[in-house]
Amino acid sequence: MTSLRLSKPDTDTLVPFIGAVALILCGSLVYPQFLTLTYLGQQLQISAFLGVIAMGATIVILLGHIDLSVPWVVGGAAIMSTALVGSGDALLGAIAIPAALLFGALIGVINGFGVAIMRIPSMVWTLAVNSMLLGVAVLNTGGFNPKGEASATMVWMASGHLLGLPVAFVLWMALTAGLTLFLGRSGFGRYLAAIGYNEKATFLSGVGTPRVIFTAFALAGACSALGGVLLAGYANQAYQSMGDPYLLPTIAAVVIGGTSILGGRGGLAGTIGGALFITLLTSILSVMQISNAWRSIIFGLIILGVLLFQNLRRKAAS
Amino acid sequence: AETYRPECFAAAPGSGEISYEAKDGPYKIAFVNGFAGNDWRIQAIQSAKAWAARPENAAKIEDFKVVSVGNDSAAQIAAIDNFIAAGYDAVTFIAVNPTAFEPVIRRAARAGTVLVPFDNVLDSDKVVMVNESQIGLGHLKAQTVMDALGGKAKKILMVNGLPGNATDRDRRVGMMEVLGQVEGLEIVEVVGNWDTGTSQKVVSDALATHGQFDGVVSQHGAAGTINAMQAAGHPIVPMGVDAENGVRMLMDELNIPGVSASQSPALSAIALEAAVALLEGHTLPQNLALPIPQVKAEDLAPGVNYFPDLPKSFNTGTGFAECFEPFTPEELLGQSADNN
Amino acid sequence: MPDFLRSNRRETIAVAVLVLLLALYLGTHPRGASTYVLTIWGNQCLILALAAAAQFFAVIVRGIDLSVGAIMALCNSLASHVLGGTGIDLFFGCLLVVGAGLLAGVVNGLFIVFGRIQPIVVTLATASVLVGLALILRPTPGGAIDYDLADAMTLDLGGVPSSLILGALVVVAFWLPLRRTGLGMGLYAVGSSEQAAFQSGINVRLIRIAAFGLAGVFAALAGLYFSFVTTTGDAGIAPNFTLNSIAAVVLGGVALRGGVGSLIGAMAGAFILKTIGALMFFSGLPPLAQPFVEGLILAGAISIGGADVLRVRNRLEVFGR
Amino acid sequence: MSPDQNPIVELVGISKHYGATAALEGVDFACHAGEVHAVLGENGAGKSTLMKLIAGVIQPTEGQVRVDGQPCTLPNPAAAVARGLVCMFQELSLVPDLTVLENLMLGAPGTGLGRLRRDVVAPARAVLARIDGGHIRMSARVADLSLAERQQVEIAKAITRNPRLLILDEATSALNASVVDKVFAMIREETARGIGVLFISHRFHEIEALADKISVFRNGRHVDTFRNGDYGYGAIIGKMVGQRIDDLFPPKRSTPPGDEVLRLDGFGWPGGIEDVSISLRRGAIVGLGGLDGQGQSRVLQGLFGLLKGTAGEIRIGGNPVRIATPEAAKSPELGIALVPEDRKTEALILDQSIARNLELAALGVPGVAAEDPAIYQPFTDALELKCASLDQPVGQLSGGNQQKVALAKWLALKPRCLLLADPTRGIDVKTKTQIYRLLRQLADQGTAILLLSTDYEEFIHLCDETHIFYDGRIVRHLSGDDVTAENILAATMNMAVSEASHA
Ligand SMILES: Nc1ncnc2c1ncn2[C@@H]1O[C@H](COP(=O)(O)OP(=O)(O)OP(=O)(O)O)[C@@H](O)[C@H]1O
Ligand SMILES: Nc1ncnc2c1ncn2[C@@H]1O[C@H](COP(=O)(O)OP(=O)(O)OP(=O)(O)O)[C@@H](O)[C@H]1O
Ligand SMILES: [Mg+2]
Ligand SMILES: [Mg+2]
Repeated sequence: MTSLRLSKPDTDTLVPFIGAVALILCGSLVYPQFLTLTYLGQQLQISAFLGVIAMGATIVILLGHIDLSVPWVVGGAAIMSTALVGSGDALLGAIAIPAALLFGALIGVINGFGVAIMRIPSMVWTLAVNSMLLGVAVLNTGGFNPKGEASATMVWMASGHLLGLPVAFVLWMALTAGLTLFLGRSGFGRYLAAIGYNEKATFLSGVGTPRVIFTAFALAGACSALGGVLLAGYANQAYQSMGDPYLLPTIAAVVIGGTSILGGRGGLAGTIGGALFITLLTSILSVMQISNAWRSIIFGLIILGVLLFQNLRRKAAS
Repeated sequence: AETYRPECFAAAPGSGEISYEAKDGPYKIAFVNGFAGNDWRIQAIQSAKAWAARPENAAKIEDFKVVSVGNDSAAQIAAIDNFIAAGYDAVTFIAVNPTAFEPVIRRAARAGTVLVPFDNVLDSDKVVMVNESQIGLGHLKAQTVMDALGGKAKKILMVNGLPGNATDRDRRVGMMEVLGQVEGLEIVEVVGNWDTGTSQKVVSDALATHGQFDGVVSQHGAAGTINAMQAAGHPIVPMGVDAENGVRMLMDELNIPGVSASQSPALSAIALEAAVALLEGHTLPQNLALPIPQVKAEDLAPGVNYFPDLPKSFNTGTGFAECFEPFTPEELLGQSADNN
Repeated sequence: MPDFLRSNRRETIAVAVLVLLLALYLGTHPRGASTYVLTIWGNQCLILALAAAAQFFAVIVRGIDLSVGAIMALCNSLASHVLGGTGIDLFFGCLLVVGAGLLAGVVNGLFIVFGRIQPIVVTLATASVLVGLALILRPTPGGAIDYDLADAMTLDLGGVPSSLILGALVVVAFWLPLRRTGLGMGLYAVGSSEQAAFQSGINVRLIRIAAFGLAGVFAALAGLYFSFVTTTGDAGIAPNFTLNSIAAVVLGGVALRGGVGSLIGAMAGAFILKTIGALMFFSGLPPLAQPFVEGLILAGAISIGGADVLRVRNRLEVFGR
Repeated sequence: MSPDQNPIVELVGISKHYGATAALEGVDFACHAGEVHAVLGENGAGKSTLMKLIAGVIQPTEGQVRVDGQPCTLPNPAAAVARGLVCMFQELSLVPDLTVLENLMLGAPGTGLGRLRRDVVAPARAVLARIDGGHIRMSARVADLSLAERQQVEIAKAITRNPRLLILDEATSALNASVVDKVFAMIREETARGIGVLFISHRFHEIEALADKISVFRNGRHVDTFRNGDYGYGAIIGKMVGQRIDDLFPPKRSTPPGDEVLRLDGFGWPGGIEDVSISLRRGAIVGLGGLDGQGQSRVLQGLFGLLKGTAGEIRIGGNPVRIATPEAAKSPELGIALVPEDRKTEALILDQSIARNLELAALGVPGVAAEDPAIYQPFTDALELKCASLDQPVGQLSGGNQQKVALAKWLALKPRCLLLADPTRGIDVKTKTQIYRLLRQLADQGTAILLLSTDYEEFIHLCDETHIFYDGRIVRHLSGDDVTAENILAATMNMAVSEASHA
């Protein structure tokens, strides 16, 4: 009788990290500046914004769902936190970040409700929630909008440095570590994967699957909201549709990180690589001064290439 | 009351003229917006509502509808067709796709509906179009920066807008008109998508890889551009930037030389003004070139041309003095959502 | 016919919702029900309906196609180059455009089947490539479509909007016959249970490639019809249609887990979605409140389809529905 | 036709390896026209693998397949069907979202991607009518059918494909004895017409009744082939498992059952069950019998918190309780466990490892060290789970071994009340005896067991008492000497009641 072991970490996880290093090395042939600490630090900082959001998305994708409300949770959290800070009230300013996170979690609960209770496919329900959030944001600007402003804490979180590393990056790593620990320790991670593979069997194993789904979406919402807070701190302001550029890259980062879009397989560690890879790819294509059309084509082809590589390697391995 | 002010309707160079048979008011007018989810568009809607709420205008209007159809030119065509079908006297709109309206113009002409596109205007000579000169806007920013540099520069950073968009193309053309003349100039272009966060990222990357620039010309989203430069410790250099409230705050605070100029959302009100003038039988230039609302860095003044108490995403271009008393921020922001 | 209603319940709901919304729309329209109003309505609805049809073929085999909008953009851009001529040129132009869509769809299918990558991810990446290609064809909007052809496709025939005739044609001349073939049934089988389909002797790979090929063809048709409505080319239309096509198929009762639903439902879903938007025109709602109300109606319409889970008495029945 | 002419299918030196696992190893095997050839072997012996090879689902790692004496490859099921090799799989090949009619037409020979032909309907109807499936509507969605009905449709589908060799891989496992008889009668007719039949079943009496020839497989090797009747039961079992098995069932308990653990009073659920009263005592094994779909499984579901709006009362240890979810049911206060009927979709997560599957139910239950393999080991050992390692995905196990995982996962929780839905379906004889022993042992230790079964032997030899269901009600409560095959069968058909009303 063989004994129980923790299964080995998926080597897929390493692919995006290797890809990211390869990107920098190749890029540095044209721009030696890629190898400077400034540039690399900057990339760590910027990928943290995508990374924090993708961290939440990973949880939902592990569950076998998808969260398309990311754009306006990001935007909404940014608007909300800056509005609270900008109100000038010290107390409101102090609760700006927790309030924004709470807002994200609340939207997550609404998402979870549609998915777990109403059994509406997450891909459409979260899309509908997103358009309602857009609607609320638009409606909200119609009235008196307090002057928005990022607090010093928000700016520090997004742009500050700690021990030579960007705070945003440190925060991202710490959260990933914490969340990984939580997923591992609480059994929550097991439930996520189990539901991702087979929700019915998980439910019949006596798991409170609705609770898991609610929690997952709430966590994802809070992560998106944190992303929004960071972005507001980074740009030092909030504006409508500031979350729009994050939806598709988030999904790409999660998938490149080795998490199966169907749920079940994957994890947060891979997403770190995925977010770094996507951020670097975007940045390098931007710096390379190629036309938009070609940027878009090359971006798509490289993503396809990485996925092909991962999948064919996985097939060869099995 | 007479609201027609000819000085408002300056013709773009080479523009023809258009007039329609006068109709008796009050009129039914609609404004068909595209996407609603960004600050500029929201302010354009608010400006339109604020204009219609002013008593002298309200008296001339029987019905005023505003709809947003999203980024779908087919839906926009459908919306305009609907208002034509419903017998509206005039429809103003920001074209989602400026080349898609030839058949709509024909249908409007048949039904006697006056169309007034603005902001993202059409490639057409059959309707009156309200806009600032986009080429002129690009030209202005680049020229101001080059002037500040004494006409000489080695390296300029250009932050472009949304790819594939005619407005982006024209602004870039305007900038290149100036910058292309400068000898030995290296122009580094990045795509900021008219988005503050995106601009900040791409500019950060450009600074890290290209080092220092002598000047910067930036389309919408310049707050991100300035933030990135600050973060990189880039010295203050002359800049041509947009006119968001937050950008002007930064410009004033950091003493950045240059110019802040942009498309004003109040164009929506001018388009309505033009529509009414046309319905009253006035002859207008086919191609209206509104003066570009601009403030030189040295003229920035809080409370006058920017507003520290308002959101940074607020657009400072609240009106055109030639046409009517510019809207006060209160008039725009206080424009509550439910007094349709 | 209890079985018919049972297996087509969601389509039936979709059609009922559509009729209700259309009545509301025509009721608030100052011009009321007329050929003109229905023509305007039908034109914009048919574009999304064709996009939804494209999405349907991907979804029915348990896939999803995030490149629907991108194929439309590519085909629209292409059409604006090749549909300016006359007669036979126009015919071949249309053929070329549809061929481009087919090619794009088949390439998606090949990556999915032989690259063993999930459809959603493949098409996320190919969408980026296709939009790039579209941008090369049309860096900024422009070009022109032959007006006579466009008019023929977007006006009416004896008082009946061309768009509705075309939509009916897709259903009657294509979909209903397809359902009676091994290909049509194979699509459902592969989507419902790949294993069972395979063991029943179905060529799973071929069916899946065919499904994405069909998705490409319909996305091309959507792009083509978009060209007729707007008479011009624009590479920037992609984002708008992809997610809406997914929402449309779900509104039309197509299950995203594959194997359930019909093309009729998918197209009805698209009509619903566009009618919700059109309701705003004369709703008299404050402009800044419109996007919210639109989202609210969308969420409501989606919930109607899901509402019967609340009546489920056996908790196991909610899974995989 | 005589059986000694050329075999329809002949396998020469066939091996099939999955990574390190050898599912088949150097197998020579042939099946002929006009005879029923049974394949025996314990779980994981390689029977399904053999059938899949012949049906074109998988390709051999080594060796040659000959059809009508000609070497050939069968790259996919369509190619096999084209040669007249038609398989009814252990994992059914019906598409759940399509109707019965559509499934019958799907992939019918000669269809391809073209027009579907409806001419399969009449013969399929005739077959269904013969095997008690006449009530199954052509327009019904397969997903809405019970497992037994699905097997009936699957049989009809296979037969209408004009097989020369019909392969039945545990195709009758969910069918009731009376239906099985009818299926056999039909199979006999088919063989008389000259088709060959390959038949897998773990029910020995079925093999005895039907087979002309028997092949035994053990650990992927072909052990022996002989004519039915050449060897006795014991000897065949000996060949199969490599040891003698004397008593399938353990001796019945001697001590009387203890306190009442669970009591159902007037339990009902709209449209499913009505007025069901059952009392379950510590240490008792209570059987739930009846034809398929008469409400037995609903009772189990109701007890496991799966039904909304139930009527009547459930008492656990004398206290009325409300069981809202499986989560509540498994909590230590209630201590109820359900091993569901459909292991593939309900009991297991096929993509996850055995270890992960074992842990899933126990995770988070207070007082249970879910992640300690030692708590499962007694059960996996007792059941002789055959696997490469606990990290192997459950989906790679043979059908019977999957069932063992499904059992072990719940047994480790030491439930107070164990609900089992047909736990021995697809389980080989040897393992069956082990399961029976295990159940008896658990009962002796105080677990109360509610056993839903399609095998009446289990009611006779294992259960202390049995409730027979008909149309959502308990029509007969059998205990002691009343538990006989005749009584069970009669009650199953609701005969006693109808006879009484005629009188
Ligand atoms: N159990 C199954 N269920 C469904 N389809 C299956 C099954 N097994 C095989 N197939 C199908 O049979 C075909 C061959 O599958 P297989 O995995 O043997 O491919 P392969 O030969 O390894 O692939 P490749 O040619 O890419 O190397 C594919 O169409 C596959 O989808
Ligand atoms: N896809 C696979 N990957 C790895 N191992 C497999 C796979 N399929 C089957 N096996 C292994 O091959 C062996 C034979 O399995 P098979 O399904 O043929 O058994 P069986 O005789 O049908 O058993 P049962 O009576 O339980 O159905 C088993 O050990 C099983 O674990
Ligand atoms: Mg088997
Ligand atoms: Mg078996």
